[in-house]
Amino acid sequence: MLQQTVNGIALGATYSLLGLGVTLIWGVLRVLNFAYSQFIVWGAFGTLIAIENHVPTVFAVLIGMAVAGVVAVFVDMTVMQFMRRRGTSEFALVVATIGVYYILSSVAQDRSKSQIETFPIGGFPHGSVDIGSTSLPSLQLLSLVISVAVMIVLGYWLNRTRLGRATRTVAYSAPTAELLGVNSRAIFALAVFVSGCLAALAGIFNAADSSTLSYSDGDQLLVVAFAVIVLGGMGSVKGAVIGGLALGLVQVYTTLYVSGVFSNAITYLLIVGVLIVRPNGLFGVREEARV
Amino acid sequence: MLVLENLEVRYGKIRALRGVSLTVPDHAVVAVLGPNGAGKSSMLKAISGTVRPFAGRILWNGTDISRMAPHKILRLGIAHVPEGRAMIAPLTVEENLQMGAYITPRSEIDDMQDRMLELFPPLKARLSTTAGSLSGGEQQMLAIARGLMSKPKLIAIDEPSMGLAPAVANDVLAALAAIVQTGTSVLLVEQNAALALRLAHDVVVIGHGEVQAAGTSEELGHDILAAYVE
Amino acid sequence: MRFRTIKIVTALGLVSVLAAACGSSKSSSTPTSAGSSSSALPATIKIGVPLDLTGSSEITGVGTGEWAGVQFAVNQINSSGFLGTSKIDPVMFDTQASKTEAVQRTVELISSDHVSAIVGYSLTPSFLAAGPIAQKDGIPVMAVGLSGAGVTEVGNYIFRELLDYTKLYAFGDPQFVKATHATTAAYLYGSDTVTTSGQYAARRKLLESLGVKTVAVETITAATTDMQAQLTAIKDANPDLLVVNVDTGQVPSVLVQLGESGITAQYLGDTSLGSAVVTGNPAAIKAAQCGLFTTPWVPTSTAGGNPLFVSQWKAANNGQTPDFFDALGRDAMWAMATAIKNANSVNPSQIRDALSQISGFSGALGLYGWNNPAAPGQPTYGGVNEQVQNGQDVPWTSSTTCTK
Amino acid sequence: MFDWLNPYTQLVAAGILVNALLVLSLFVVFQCGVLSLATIGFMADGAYTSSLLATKQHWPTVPAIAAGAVVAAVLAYIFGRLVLHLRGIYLALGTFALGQVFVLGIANFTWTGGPGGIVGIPVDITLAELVFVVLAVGVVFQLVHLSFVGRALRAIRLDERVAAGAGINVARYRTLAFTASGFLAGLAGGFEAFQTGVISPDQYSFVLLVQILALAMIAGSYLWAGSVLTAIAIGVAQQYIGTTDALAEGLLYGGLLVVVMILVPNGITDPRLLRRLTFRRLRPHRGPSSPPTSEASPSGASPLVIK
Repeated sequence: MLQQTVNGIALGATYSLLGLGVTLIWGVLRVLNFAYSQFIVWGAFGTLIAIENHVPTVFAVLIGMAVAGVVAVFVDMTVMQFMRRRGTSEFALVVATIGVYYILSSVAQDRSKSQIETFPIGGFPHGSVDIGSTSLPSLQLLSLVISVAVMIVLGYWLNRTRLGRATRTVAYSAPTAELLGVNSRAIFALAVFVSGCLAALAGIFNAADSSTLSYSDGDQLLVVAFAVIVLGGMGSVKGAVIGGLALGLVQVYTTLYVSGVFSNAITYLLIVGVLIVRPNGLFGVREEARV
Repeated sequence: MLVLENLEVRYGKIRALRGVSLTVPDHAVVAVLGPNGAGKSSMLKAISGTVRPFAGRILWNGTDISRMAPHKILRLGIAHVPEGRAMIAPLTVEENLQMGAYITPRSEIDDMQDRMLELFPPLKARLSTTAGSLSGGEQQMLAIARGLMSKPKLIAIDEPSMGLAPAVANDVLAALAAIVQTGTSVLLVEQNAALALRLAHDVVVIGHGEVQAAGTSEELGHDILAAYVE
Repeated sequence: MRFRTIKIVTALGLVSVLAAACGSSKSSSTPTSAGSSSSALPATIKIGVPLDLTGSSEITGVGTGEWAGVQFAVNQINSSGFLGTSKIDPVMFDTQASKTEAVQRTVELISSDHVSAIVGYSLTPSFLAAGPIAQKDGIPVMAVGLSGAGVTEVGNYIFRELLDYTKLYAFGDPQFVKATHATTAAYLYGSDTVTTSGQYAARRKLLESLGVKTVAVETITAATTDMQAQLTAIKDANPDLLVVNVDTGQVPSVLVQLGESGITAQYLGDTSLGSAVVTGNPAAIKAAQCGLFTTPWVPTSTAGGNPLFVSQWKAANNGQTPDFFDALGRDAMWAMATAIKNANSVNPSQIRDALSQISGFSGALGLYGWNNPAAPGQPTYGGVNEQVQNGQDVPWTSSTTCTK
Repeated sequence: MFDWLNPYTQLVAAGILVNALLVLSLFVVFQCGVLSLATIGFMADGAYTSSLLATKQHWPTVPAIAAGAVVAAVLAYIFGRLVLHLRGIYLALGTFALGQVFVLGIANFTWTGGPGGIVGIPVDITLAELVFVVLAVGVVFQLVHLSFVGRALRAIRLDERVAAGAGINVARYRTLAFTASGFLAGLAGGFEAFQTGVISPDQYSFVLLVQILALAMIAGSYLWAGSVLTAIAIGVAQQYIGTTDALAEGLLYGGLLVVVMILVPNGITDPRLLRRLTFRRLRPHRGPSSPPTSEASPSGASPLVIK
C-alpha cells in the first residue's frame, strides 16, 4: 500500500513535467497545442540519435531538449504567429495545431519506419532507492526532483524576475506588454522554447522508463498532460505539479483497486468530470490570476 | 519633436484617419479634441505602433517610426497610456510599476517609483494590491505612472478623465501638470474639452478622421467649447 | 482506377459535370487472369497480398517483414520455373490496419483484379472483416500472420500459416510447469488487444488445469508505459511463474521494469522474446535472462527447409538473418504456389482442394502440411521451446540450466 | 439501383458517403460555434448499439441503425447539457475527452466484445440506401437552414451575446445542435458497421477524427452542401492518388488543416472569402480587423485576451 503510493508519486513525477510544459504554453499563449505530443517525440528522438552517436547522456538529453524547443519555436513562429497576427479564432488555432501534430507525427513515423526503437538506457540512473520498506526507482526519483526543481525555478522566474513579469504581462495582454517595451514575440518564443524543452524532458524520461521509443509515444502523454492541467487548473504552475502527482496516484490506485484496464479511461473521465464540476481545476486559481 | 504627415489609418474598409498632419514640439502639451469615433485613439495607436498606418509618415526627431514595433517606439521615448487604462489585472500595483520600468536602467527604477508615488499618493497604500481591484481613479493614476516609469520624452494619454468623478479627474489633471514641469511633452486625447483646455497650450480638433481646426487654446478655446461641448 | 472513380461520382449523382464522362467508361477492368485454352496455367497468376504495413507502431515490422518474405518467395518461384512458364504476379495492398480498407481492398482484389487466391492479412481484426468476403466468393486465402483464434472458423476456403498461439502454449507450457515444479502463477497481459487477452485466457485455463494456482492477474493497455503498480502487486503475490502476454512493442518496457522490480518468478513469455524488438534491446534482453517461451520458428532451427531458407535469405539480403515474419511470408506464398502446381489450375476451388491436401511441405517452419482432418485449414507443425540465456535464444529442454 | 457499378466502386462510394455524414455531424455543431471533438465517440456509440441489436437481439438492419443513431443522440443530449456550458478551448478539451471516454468504455466492457469488438454483423446495406439517407439528411439541413432555427444557429456563431439579446435561447440551440451531431455520427457509425461486418474499438481513432476534422474545416460552417461536396471531392481525389503511405497521408491531411486554417479559417464556403476575391485591395493591414471599439473588448478572437 505504502509502496503503491510511492509508485503513484513516481508515476506522477513525469506527469508533472508534462503538465508544466503545457501549462506554460497555455498560460502564455492561450493555445491548446496538440502538436505538443510531437514535441515530446521529437525531443526524445533527438536524444536517442545523440546517444547513438556516442554523445554522453547528459548532453544528449540537452540536445533532445533543444531539438524539441526549436521545433516548438519553429511551429510557433510560422503557423501560430501568422494566425495570431490575423486574429484567427482560438477554434482555428486548435485545429491548426492538430494539423501540425499530424504532419510532425507522420514525418517521425516515416523517419523511424514505424519501428519501435530501442532507447539506450545505459547512461540513465537505474536501480532503486530504498526508503524503509519501500523502494523508489532512481529514474523516477530523478524525474521527481527535476519536476519540483522546474516548478520552483518557473515560479521564481515568473514572480520574481523582470523577464518573468514580462511573460505574465504578455500572457495577460500582448498589446499592453508591447506598449511597455516588451518584445512580445521574443517572449512568446521563449515560453514556447521552454515548453518544448519540458516536453522533451518528459518524453526522455518516458523513453528511459520503457527503454523504447516510437513515433506514437507522445499521443498518450499528451492526454495525460491535458488531464494534468485540467486537474491542476490551466495555467497554474503549482497546479501542474500537484495535478501530475494526483493523476499518478489516481492511476495507480485505479490499477490496484479496480483494474489496470481503467487507469487509461480514468484519465479521460477525470478531464470530463473536472471540467463539468470545476472548470478552473481542482487546485486551480481563478482565471484572472493565472501564471 | 513628433510630426505626423498625412497619416491615414484603416480598419478593413473603414478609414479611421484620412490624412492627419500635426506637430508636437518638445516640452509642449498638445490636446487633441473631438467627438467619439473621430479617430483620436487611432492616431495614438498609430504613433505608438499598435496600429500600422495605411499611408503617411510619423517622424520622431526626424526618424520615421511609422512601421516600428511598439516596444521599439517606447525605447525611442514615446509612451502611450491607452484608453481603458490597460491594467495588467493579475499583477500588483508595484509589479505594474515595475513593468512600466521594463526598459529603464535598474539603478533608476527605485528612484522613479518613489517619484511616482509622490505624484500619485493614493497608490502608496495599494502597492501590493492587484491592479484589477483598484478603483477607476487609482487605475488611471497607475496607468499614467506606469507610462512615466519608462522616462519618456513624450507621453500620449488617451482619455484620462473617462469614467472618473470630477474631483478625481482634477487630481489626475494636477498630476499631469506636474509632469509637464519635468520637461516631458504630453499628447492628450480628451473628449472633455474643458479639462483639456486647462492644461494644453496647443489644441487640435479632429472630426471624421480629419483635422478640423488647430491653434492655441486661447485662439480656439471658446469656439471649441461652444462647438464640441454643450 | 480512373474510370472507377468517375463512376463513383456519377453514382452519387451529385457532381453532374463529371457525369458526362460516364458513358465512355462503361467497360472497366477486364479480367486478365482468366485461365484458358491450351496450357492449364496462365502465363500470369494473380495472387492478392493484402498486408498491414502501416498503422500503429504496435504492429510495426509485422506486415513489412511478411511482405519481404512473400516477395522473396515470388522471386524464387518465378525464377526457378516452379510453375513452368507461369509467373506469379502478387497484387499488394497496404490495408493500413483498417478494417474498412481491408474489406474494400479484398473486394477490389476479387472483383477487379480477379485474383486466383489471396496470401495475406497481418492483423486479426482486418482479417475477420475481410475473410468472410473471400469465403463467400470462394477465393482461397492463406492467412499469413494471424496468431488469434477464430480464423479458419470463417470457412473452408481459409487456411492459416501461423498456428493459433493457444496451440503453442499447449505444447510448451506443460513442459515448463513440469520442469520448474511451479504451483503458483501471476499473469500480466495487454487487455486492449484481442490476441493478447485471448492468449492470457487460454494460458490461464491451461495452467490451472495443470494445477497451477492463479495468485495475481494484472493488466496493461497500449497506453501504459509505467508498470510499477502492476509489478508491485505481482511481487506481493510472490508467484512461481510470471506469465506475460503483451503487445510485442511493450515487452521491452515490461522486461526492463521487471528487472528493476526484484521479482524472481520464472518468466513465461511469448514469441516476442525472440523478436528483434527484444533481442536488439540490450537492457531488455539482459532482464529477460532465463525467460522461457515457445515459438513456431527460430532462425537456428534445422527442421524442414529452414537451413536452406536461411542461407538463401542471407545470400539475397547481404548476410542478414531472416526474422520470423520473413519466414511466415515466405512459407505462405510457397504453400500457395505448391497448391497451384498440384491443382495444375488457377480455379479457386481446385486450389482450395489442393491446399487442404498438402503434406510433407518443406518450409522454413519445418516439414508440415494442412491435411489434418481434425483441424482443417491449420498447419501441422509443432513448436520449439526456447530460453533466453546471456542475450541469446537457445533451445530449451527440461535438463537445461540457467542462472540469473 | 447501382448494380451496374462493380462491388469495389460501390464500397468506396459508400465509404465516402459515411464520411460525408461524419462531416455533417461536425458541421451541425460548428454552425453554432461549438468545436466538438466528440464525434468519433458518438460514431462508436451508434455503431455498437446497432451492431449489438442486430447480432444479439436479431433486429433487422434498418431499425437497428436507426436505434443506434437515436442512442447516440440521447447520449449527446445528456452529455451536451453537462459540457456545453464550457467555452472555447475548455469545450474542445471536454468534448475530446468525452469522445474518448465513450470509445474506452466500449473497449472495456465484456458485453461489447471488448477489444475484439463485434464480428458477424450482417453486411446488407446497399449504396442506394446510403445515397437516399444522405439526400434525406440534406433536405432536412436545407429546411433547417431556411427556417428560424437555422438563422438562430448562425446568429449564435456570429455573436452569442447578441443572439441571446435577440431572445434566442443559446443553450437550447447548442444542445439541439450537439444532439443532432450525435445523431448523425451514430448514423454514420451504424452504416459503416453494416458495411464491414466487423467493428472494434481501435477503429474509432484520433487519426480518423483528424481526417474528418480536416474535411469539416475545409468545408467551413456556412453551407451544409459544402460539407457533403468536400467529403466527396476529397474522397474521390484520394482514389486518384491511389494508395498512399503514412507520410503522404499525414502531409496531405495535416498540411490541408494548417493551410486552410491559415488562409481560410472559416472554410471555403465562407461568404466573406468570396467577397474578398472581389475586394482584394481592402484587406486589413495590421491589427484588429474590426473597427476599434474599446481597448478592453473581450474579443473571443484573440487567444491572448483574458475573458
